[in-house]
Amino acid sequence: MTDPADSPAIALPDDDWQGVATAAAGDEALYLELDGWEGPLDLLLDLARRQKVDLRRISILDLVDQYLNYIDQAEALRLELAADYLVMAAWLAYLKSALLLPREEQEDPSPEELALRLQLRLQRLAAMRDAAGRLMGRDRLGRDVFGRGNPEGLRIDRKALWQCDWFALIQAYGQIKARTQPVVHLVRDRMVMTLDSALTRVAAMLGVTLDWMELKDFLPPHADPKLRKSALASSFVAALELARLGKAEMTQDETFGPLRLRGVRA
Amino acid sequence: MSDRPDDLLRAVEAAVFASEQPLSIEAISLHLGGADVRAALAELAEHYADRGVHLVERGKRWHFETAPDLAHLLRREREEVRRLSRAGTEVLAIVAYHEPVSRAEIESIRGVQTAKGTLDVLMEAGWVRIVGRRDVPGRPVIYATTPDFLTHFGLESRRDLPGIDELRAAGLLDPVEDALAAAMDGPSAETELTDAEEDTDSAD
Amino acid sequence: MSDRPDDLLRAVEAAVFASEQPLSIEAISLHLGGADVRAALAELAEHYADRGVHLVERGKRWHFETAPDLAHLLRREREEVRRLSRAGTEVLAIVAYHEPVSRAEIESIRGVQTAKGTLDVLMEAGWVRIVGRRDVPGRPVIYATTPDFLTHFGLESRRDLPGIDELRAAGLLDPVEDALAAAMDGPSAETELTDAEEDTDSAD
Repeated sequence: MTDPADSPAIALPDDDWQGVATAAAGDEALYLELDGWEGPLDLLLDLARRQKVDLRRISILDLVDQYLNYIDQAEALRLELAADYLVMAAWLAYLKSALLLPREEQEDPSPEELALRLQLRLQRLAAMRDAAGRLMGRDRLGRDVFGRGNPEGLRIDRKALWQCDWFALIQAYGQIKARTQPVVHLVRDRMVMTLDSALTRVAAMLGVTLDWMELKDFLPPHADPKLRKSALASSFVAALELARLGKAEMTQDETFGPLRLRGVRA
Repeated sequence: MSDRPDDLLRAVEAAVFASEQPLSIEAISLHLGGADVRAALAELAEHYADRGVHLVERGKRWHFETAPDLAHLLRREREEVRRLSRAGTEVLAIVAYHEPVSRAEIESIRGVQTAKGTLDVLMEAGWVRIVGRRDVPGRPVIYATTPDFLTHFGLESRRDLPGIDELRAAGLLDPVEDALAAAMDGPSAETELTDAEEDTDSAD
Repeated sequence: MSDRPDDLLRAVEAAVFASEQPLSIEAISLHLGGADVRAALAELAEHYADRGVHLVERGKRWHFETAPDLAHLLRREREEVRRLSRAGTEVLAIVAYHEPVSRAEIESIRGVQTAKGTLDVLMEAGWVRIVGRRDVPGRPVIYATTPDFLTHFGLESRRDLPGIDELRAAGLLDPVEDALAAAMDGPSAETELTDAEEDTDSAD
């Protein structure tokens, strides 16, 4: 791999954490804090830093040994270890044995790749930890530098600019008028044939003939179309009434077919 | 521009700037290890005298404030376009067609109680003003439209407001049914129209 | 001591001085009737560079603050700045150097789950905000820093983050997978590195 430029960001001072509190409470369910370590990767990074070599040149085998020793010690002290630490220990033990096995028996992914992956992760975590330390060490507003203590403030006075247009105005007036006008309901005088006159007319016509007649033949001829509707309705009701009284018979061959009726002689 | 101010001057400047209250000479001095800050304050006050910010002493306490001649910059008016509400439009229309008109009269024409705020908004907008009191018991305030109203709505005079028959011709009387509209062609509509027109004329 | 600063300069000085928040160039200009204030800001920044109070730009917004070298005099009992947990500082750094970044990405760098409260504290402080969702399955929320973050830490822009150029050049801001791919296959590794460097250049 190409040699990355030497950078202060990945140089690893022993302690750049002064002034930073230890991990917040409330995370206990997720990991056990061993002397303030936040998880196995954090512990590994700390062990790596103790080797005092550049993380890019660190011996992963040494690191694995140190981690496994640490876990052994913790178990010897009967410290309860979070599952994360044990999972990492198991994985590192596997990695160690794979690194020590002859090359031909390697599976995919190769142990070298796994070791490199771990190394890269440690580098990234170290870089961010270092960056965090440098960020926190900056001159901070409200701690090292201060804004104006008592600013007058800039004020923005909001003024409403009311909008309404001519059409909305006259439309509103029209609607008030339409709404508040006294409402008068008028029913137009229409020509109707009353039930009584229909009854008289149909009964009289039934007395004249014994043949079946269609209902429409009972309507007054040349009637105004508006009167015709009324006459049809009244004549139909009159026919029903006469049938009920036994004075007429009605027949209809099909639905909506012509309705015929004739008189019944007593 | 000038040579770098000395450290005491800079410290006094920063201390007064950062303080949440005006500071007495003693308080400033206390911050700065007991140094004598009088000369520094005098020099700073002189430096800032021409600037947008002044260092001033008020009741033996020092603070920075913006230059009095720039105070108007610290407030800014922002105009927000707001649409007149339906109720506002109706009340405005009634004032325009019937002015001068009292609030009770507006309510009787609208058939709805008129919230006090509605007339306030119309007065804030500059379209309606109080023109006096009606000479009846209770002496209610009466309202009329303003010249700004005519300007805003593009009217030469209130005579330009369409009459009832024109509104109807434009379909703005918005009847519910044709039959109903036809039925309303009765005598009462005619009367209203005449009233409205008379009002308009007399107001001019 | 010096010739009187012109009116625009004084007005810009007063407006930024009076404001309770850092102001963008647009906001200052709006207060001053739309004037172009860039030159005035540059001149003021230069004038104040030697003084006890500095005019600084942070995330495209301007404000006055006390000179950093006077911190020892002003620090007093004003230790109100919240102390961030170690997890908090790490998460903040990861967001700042990698933004925009999802919670899963933060966790993969730190190797531990991030307690719910950690991001909340950073958002409550006003330093981190949600800027959208990543267009991948699950559409995770992504986080980035705010202008207030830059203001608080005295950064003109994210480019001023300590060591960010070196970190980028060393590939330490790239995902592990990319670095792994680069390291595993030789020739393409060269290409990847070149790409990364080009990215860096174009980003600046």
